[in-house]
Amino acid sequence: MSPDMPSGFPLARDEALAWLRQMQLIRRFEEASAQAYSAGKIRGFLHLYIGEEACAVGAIRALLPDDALVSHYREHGHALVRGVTARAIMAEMFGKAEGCSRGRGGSMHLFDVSRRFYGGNAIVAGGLPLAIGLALADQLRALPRVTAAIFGDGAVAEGEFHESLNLATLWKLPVLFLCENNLYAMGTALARHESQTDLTVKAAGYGLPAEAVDGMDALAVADAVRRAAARAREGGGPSFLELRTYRFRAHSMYDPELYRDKREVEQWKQKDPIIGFISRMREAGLLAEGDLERLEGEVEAEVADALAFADAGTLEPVEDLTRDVYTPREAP
Amino acid sequence: MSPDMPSGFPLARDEALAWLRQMQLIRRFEEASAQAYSAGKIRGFLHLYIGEEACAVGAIRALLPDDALVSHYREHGHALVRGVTARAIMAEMFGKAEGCSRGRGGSMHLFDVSRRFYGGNAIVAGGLPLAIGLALADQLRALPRVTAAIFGDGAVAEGEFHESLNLATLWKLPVLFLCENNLYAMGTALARHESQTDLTVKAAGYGLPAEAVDGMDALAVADAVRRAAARAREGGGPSFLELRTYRFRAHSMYDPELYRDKREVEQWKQKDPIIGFISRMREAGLLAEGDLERLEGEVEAEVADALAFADAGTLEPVEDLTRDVYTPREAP
Amino acid sequence: MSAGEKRPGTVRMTYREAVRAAVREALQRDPRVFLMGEDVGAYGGCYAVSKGCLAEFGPERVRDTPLSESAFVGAGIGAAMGGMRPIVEIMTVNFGLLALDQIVNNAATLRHMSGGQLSIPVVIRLATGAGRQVAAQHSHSFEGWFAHIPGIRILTPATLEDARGMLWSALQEPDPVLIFENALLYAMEGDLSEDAGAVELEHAAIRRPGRDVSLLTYGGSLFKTLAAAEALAREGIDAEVVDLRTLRPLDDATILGSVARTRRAVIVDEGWRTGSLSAELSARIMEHVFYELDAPVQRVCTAEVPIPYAKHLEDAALPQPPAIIAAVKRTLGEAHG
Amino acid sequence: MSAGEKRPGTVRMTYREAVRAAVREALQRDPRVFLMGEDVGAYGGCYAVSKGCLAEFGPERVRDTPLSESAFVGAGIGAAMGGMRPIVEIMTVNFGLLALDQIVNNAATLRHMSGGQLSIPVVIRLATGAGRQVAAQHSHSFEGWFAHIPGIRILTPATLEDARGMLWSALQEPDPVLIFENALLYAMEGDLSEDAGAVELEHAAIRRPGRDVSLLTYGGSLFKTLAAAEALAREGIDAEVVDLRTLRPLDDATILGSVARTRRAVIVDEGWRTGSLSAELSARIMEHVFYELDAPVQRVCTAEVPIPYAKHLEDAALPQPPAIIAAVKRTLGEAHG
Ligand SMILES: Cc1ncc(C[n+]2csc(CCOP(=O)(O)OP(=O)(O)O)c2C)c(N)n1
Ligand SMILES: Cc1ncc(C[n+]2csc(CCOP(=O)(O)OP(=O)(O)O)c2C)c(N)n1
Ligand SMILES: [Mg+2]
Ligand SMILES: [Mg+2]
Repeated sequence: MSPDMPSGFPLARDEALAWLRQMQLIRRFEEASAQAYSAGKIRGFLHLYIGEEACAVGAIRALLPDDALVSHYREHGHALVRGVTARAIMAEMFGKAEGCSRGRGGSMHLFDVSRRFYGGNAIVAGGLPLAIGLALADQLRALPRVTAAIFGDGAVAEGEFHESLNLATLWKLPVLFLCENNLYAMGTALARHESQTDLTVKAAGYGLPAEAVDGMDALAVADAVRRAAARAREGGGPSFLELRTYRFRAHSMYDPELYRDKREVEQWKQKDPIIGFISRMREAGLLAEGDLERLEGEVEAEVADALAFADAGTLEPVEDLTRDVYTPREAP
Repeated sequence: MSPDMPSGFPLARDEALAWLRQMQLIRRFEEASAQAYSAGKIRGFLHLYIGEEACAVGAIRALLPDDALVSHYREHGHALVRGVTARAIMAEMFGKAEGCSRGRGGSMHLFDVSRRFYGGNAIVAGGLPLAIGLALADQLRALPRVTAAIFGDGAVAEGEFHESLNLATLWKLPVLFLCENNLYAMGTALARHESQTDLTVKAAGYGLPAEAVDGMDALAVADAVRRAAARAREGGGPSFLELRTYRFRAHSMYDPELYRDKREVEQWKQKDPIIGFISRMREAGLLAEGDLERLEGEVEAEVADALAFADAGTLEPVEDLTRDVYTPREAP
Repeated sequence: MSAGEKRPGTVRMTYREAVRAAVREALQRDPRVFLMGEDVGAYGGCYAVSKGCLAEFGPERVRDTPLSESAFVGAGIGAAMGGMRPIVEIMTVNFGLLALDQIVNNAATLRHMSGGQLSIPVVIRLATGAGRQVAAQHSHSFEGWFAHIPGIRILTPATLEDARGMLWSALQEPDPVLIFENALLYAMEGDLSEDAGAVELEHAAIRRPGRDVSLLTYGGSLFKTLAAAEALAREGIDAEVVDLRTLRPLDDATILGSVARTRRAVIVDEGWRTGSLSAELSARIMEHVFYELDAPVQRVCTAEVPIPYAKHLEDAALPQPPAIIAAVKRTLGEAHG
Repeated sequence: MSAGEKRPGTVRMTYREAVRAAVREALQRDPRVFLMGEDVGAYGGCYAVSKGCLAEFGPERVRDTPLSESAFVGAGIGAAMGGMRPIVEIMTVNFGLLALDQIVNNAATLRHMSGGQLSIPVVIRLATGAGRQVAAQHSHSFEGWFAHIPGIRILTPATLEDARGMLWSALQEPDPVLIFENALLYAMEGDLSEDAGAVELEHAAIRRPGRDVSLLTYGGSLFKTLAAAEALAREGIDAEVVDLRTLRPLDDATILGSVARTRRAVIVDEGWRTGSLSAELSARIMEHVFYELDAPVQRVCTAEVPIPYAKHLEDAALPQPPAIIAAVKRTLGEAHG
C-alpha cells in the first residue's frame, strides 16, 4: 500500500475506476462471448475467465509496456488488460481477418506482438519454455524487461513446468511464473492431480521466491507482481506467484460440470472480485454517485461495438491459406 | 544397525564377505570391460560404475527377489547384484546371442525379466514412468512388492522425473526413487544443471519422504533402502533416496574429462567404497587371514570365465533380425 | 448412416456410445483392464466417452491422471509389463507428442531390445483429426505419421462396428496398440447389431465395391470418400472404397488387390500431404502393381499448413468430396490423355 | 573422400571440424548468435563439435543446459522471438522426441497461427543415424520423418562443404531450421577450400551424373550410395547420384528432372521403410514422371526393427551398397522383363 493514500486505498480515484472498468469489461465481454457462442458465431473451444478477472487486471497492470506475456488458452482477460481491443478479440473469435490473429487462432490463440503479447497457448504448460527464451533474450541483450508466464494449476504437473522453473532459477532469468490456481484442471480437483497441494511449497523446492496471493483481490495481486517484477528487473531472478482464484463458469462450453458442487461455486461467488473491489472503493469513498451506472454503460457500449465490428468483419481470402507458413524472404 | 551384532557391524561374517565380494566383482568386471573395449570386443557406449559400487550392493541387496528394478545405462553393477551372471552380461556386451538381451542391447540395455530386472534404459529419466506402472500394477494386484527406479542426478532435471514423482506420491505407489548423485551429468556439474543442489529438498517438495545417504557406504545405503522398502510394502507410498556418490572413471569411453579437476577425483578416491568396507570389516574383526586374496582370486576367475564365455559365444542368426518386433500370437 | 428407420436386431447409437460400450465390456470382462487418462473419471472424458464409468467401476479402475502425458503413458506401459491390461486415454494426439518418447523408445522398443523377454499389452486411445475449429494446436492428424514406428499397431475405427469391436481385439494383442478415434465421428449415429462385439484387425474393408477406381482411405475421411463415390456413381463412375482400418501393419493384399483390379487409385488422407501415409500407399502401389496401373496414383490430403480456426479456411485445408471427385476424374482422364 | 594428397588452396579437416568452424564463424560474425545445449560447453560437445568454444566465447554464448530437452528447445524458440539467433544443439534426435511438442506446436505453428505477426529464426542442430552400435534408443534416423511438419526447414549436410556452409545460411533463414548431422560423418576427413563459406539451401545436388538410373539419397547414406554407383560403373551401369541436401522443402525440379532423364530411380533412405521420406519421393515420382518411367521405383531403406547393438545385426538392418546395387539391377532388369 502506498502511504500517500489517506483513504488507505492504494489507488487514486481515476486509477481505481480504470481498474474496475477493466474487470467489468472482461466480465461483460465474456458474457457476450458465451451468447455469441450459443448463437453459433463463435466455434471451437471457448474458455471463460469469469471470476478470475482480478488476476489479469492486477498482474498485467503491474507490468510495463515493454514487458512480455505468454498466456494460456483462457486468455481473453489477459489480452484485454494488455490493450488488445475488444474489437480485435471478438473479431478473432468470429474468425474474421480483422481479428488479432487474422481469424486463424480463435479464442485460444490471441496474439498481439506489437504489445509483446505472445499468445494464448493451448498446450498446457507449452508456453512456459517460450517465456524462458524471451527472458533469456532480454538477459543476453541486457534489456531491463521481464516476461510473465501465465498458466493454470493443471500446468504444474507437466514436465515443461518443471524444466522451465529449473532453467529460470538456474540462470536467474527475469521471469514471473503466474499460476492462476482455480482449484481445477478441467474436471480434476487440485488434490487429485497434485501430490503437494500448496503450490508455493512445491515451487520453493526449485529455490526461487514463491508466494501465494488472494487472486480475488486485484490490489493484492498487483502488489505481489510489482515486487516480483522489480526484483527480476534488477537481476534478482524469477519468482513464482500462486494466484488463488476460482472460475465461476464451466471449463469450456462443453463442460457439464459433473465434478464440482454447486454450493462450492456459490461460496466462491461470495468472493466475486468485482463486487469486492467495488465495496472497498466505497469504503474508501472513491465511488461517486452514478459512477457504476456510467462504467456499466461504457462497458456495455464497448462490447456492443466489438460485436458489431466482428459481425461486419471480413473473411481472409482462401488463397491466403498457405500464407505465413514460412516468412517471405527479403529480396537480397 | 541390528543390535544382535556384538561387533557393532550389522552383518555376520559370511554375509559381509558376500557384500565385499560383490563390490569387488563389479569393480573387476568393469576393469575387464574397459580392456575389452580397448580391444574392440565391446563397442558402442560403455559407462563404467567404478566408485559407485556401494550403491548397487547396498540398495539391491535390501530388496526382495520379487521386487522390480528399472535402471539406467550405467547398470552393470545393478545387473550383477541382481543376479544376472557375469557371463550373460559380458556376452551381451560382446554382442553374442548368449547375452542377457541376446546381444541386441549391449552395455546400456541389460535385461533379465526372470529376475524382474527391467533393463537399463538409455533415455535419461525414461525408465521412471515404467517404474510407476510396474508399481501401479502391484498396487492394483495387491501384491506386496516394491519397484526401485535407479537414475542419476542429471535425470532430476527432466520432465519425466517431475511427472513420475508427482504420480507416485499422489497414488501412494510402492516406488523407491534411488538417485545416484555422482555430482555430474556427463560433463555438467550438479550446480550447473540444478537450481536446487540439495536434491532431497527438491524431492520433498512433492510431499514424499526424502533422505540423503552416503553412497560410498553400502551399509548405510542398505539401511535406508530397507526402511523405505518396508514403508512402501506396507502401503506407505514412495520414497526418494539420494545416494551421494562419485564416478571414478570418465562418463563413457569417449570422455576426455575436461570438466573436472583431477584433484577432486583423487579426493573422492579416498572414500573408495571397497576400501572403506574392508577397513570396517577389519575393525569389526570379520576379516580373516587370506580372505581378501581368496576373494580377489574368485572374482578374478569369475571375470576371466565371463570373458571366455563371451568370446566363445555365438552370433544371433541374421535371419532373426526381425524376430521379436512383435510377439508371436498364440495359435487360437 | 444416420438416416432412416432403425433396423431390427439392432440398437441405434452414436460412435461415442459404441466406444463406451467397448470400454465397459472390457472393464467387465477382464479384471486386468483399467482405464487411465486425463479427466476420464469425474469429468466423464473430454468427449464424454467414459461418462458413467467412474460410478460403475470406481476410482481404482477408472483413474483420473494429472496433466503428465509422458508419465501416465509410460505408467501404462509399465503396468502392462506388470501384468495388467491398461487402456490409456490420451485426450488427443496433439498432446500425444509429449508422450512420444515413451511410445517410441519404450513401448515399441523394449521387447525387441531385450531379446524378446517381455510383451507390452497396452492399449492407447487417442482422439484425432481436425474439422471442429479448434485451431492448429488441437487439429493434428498424426495416425498415419505414427505408422512409421515398428513395434506398435495402429487402428483407425471409422464405423460403429469398429468403434465397438476394435478395443476388445486390441486388448487381446500382446503388443502395444494405438487406437485413433476421429473426434468428428463421436456424434455419428447409426444402427449397431445387438450382438456386436470384437472384430478382426487383420484386414482392410471394402466399404463400397467398384470397378473403375480404388479410393483408399481411413478414419475421418471414410465418409467424405463414400460421399464422393456416390456422387461419382451418379455420373456413371464406379469407385471402390477401401477402408484401411489398420494403418500398421497395412493389409497389402486387400489394398493392392483392389488397385490391381481397378488399375487406378486415389488416396484420401487427412494427414499433411508430404510424408503422410498416402505416400507410403502410393510407393507400395508403385512397387507392386506398377504394370497394372492405367494412370498415376493421385493423393488428396490436407494442405500443408497449421490448421486455421476460421471455418472457411479449415474447410479449405482439409480433403473434401469435390477434391476427391476431381482427383478421380484426373486419373480417368489421364488414362485416355 | 579421405584418401590422397591435400589439394592446393584447401585445408584438410574432418566433418566435425567443418561444423565447428561454422559454429565459430556464426558466433564471431553475429552477436545475436549463441549456442545452447547439453554439454556443449565444459564437456566440449558430446561429439566434440564445440570443443574450445566455451573458452573462446564464454558461458553466456556457449551455454550448457540441464537435461531438459523440451525447455531448452522451447527457450531457443522464445529467444528467437526475442531477437536472438540461437543455435540449439539437441545431442541426438533420439532425445529430440522429448522436444517435439515445442518443435511442432510452437516453432512450426506460431507464425501462421498468429496471422504472420512473428518469425522464429532458431536453428536446431541434432546428431542422427545408426551404425555405431549404440542400440535401439540411440540410433534413430528421424530427419525424413520430421520432414512431414510444415513450418520448419530440414537440412541434411552430407559433405564437408555443406557441414561448413549450411549453418550460416540456416541462420539467415527467418524460420526454424533443423540441421541433422549424421554422427558417422563427424570423423570423415577431406579437403575443404580455404574460402569455404555459406552455401545455398534451395537445391539438391547431383553428386555423380549418370544416364541409366537415378539414385536419390541424403545424409549418412550418400557415401554408401556413391560407393554403389562406382561399383555399378565397373559393370557398365552409369548411375546418377542425387543428394537431396534439404529434406523440407524438397527440390522437386532437380529430383524429378533427374528421374525424367534416366527413367529409373532407386531411393536410399536410412529411415525405416514404411512412412519414410523414400515413400514421399516415390509418390512424387508417381505423380509427376509416371509416363517417363521405364520401371517401378525401388526403395532401399532400414529394416523395420529397433536397431540392434550387435554389429552384424545392425549392419543387416541398414541400407548397404550390395542392396543398392541389387535394387538398381532390379529396375534395369524389370525394364526388359
Ligand atoms: C498438454 C495438454 N494436455 C491436455 C490438454 C487438455 N486440457 C485443456 S485445458 C486442461 C486443464 C488445464 O487446467 P489448468 O492448467 O488448471 O487451467 P484452467 O483451465 O483451470 O485455467 C486440459 C487437461 C491440453 N490442452 N494440453
Ligand atoms: C533424454 C536424454 N538426454 C540426453 C542424453 C545423453 N546423456 C546420456 S548420459 C547423460 C548424463 C546423465 O547424467 P546422470 O543422470 O547424472 O547419470 P550418470 O551418467 O552421472 O550416471 C546424458 C546427457 C540421454 N541419454 N537422454
Ligand atoms: Mg485450473
Ligand atoms: Mg550423474
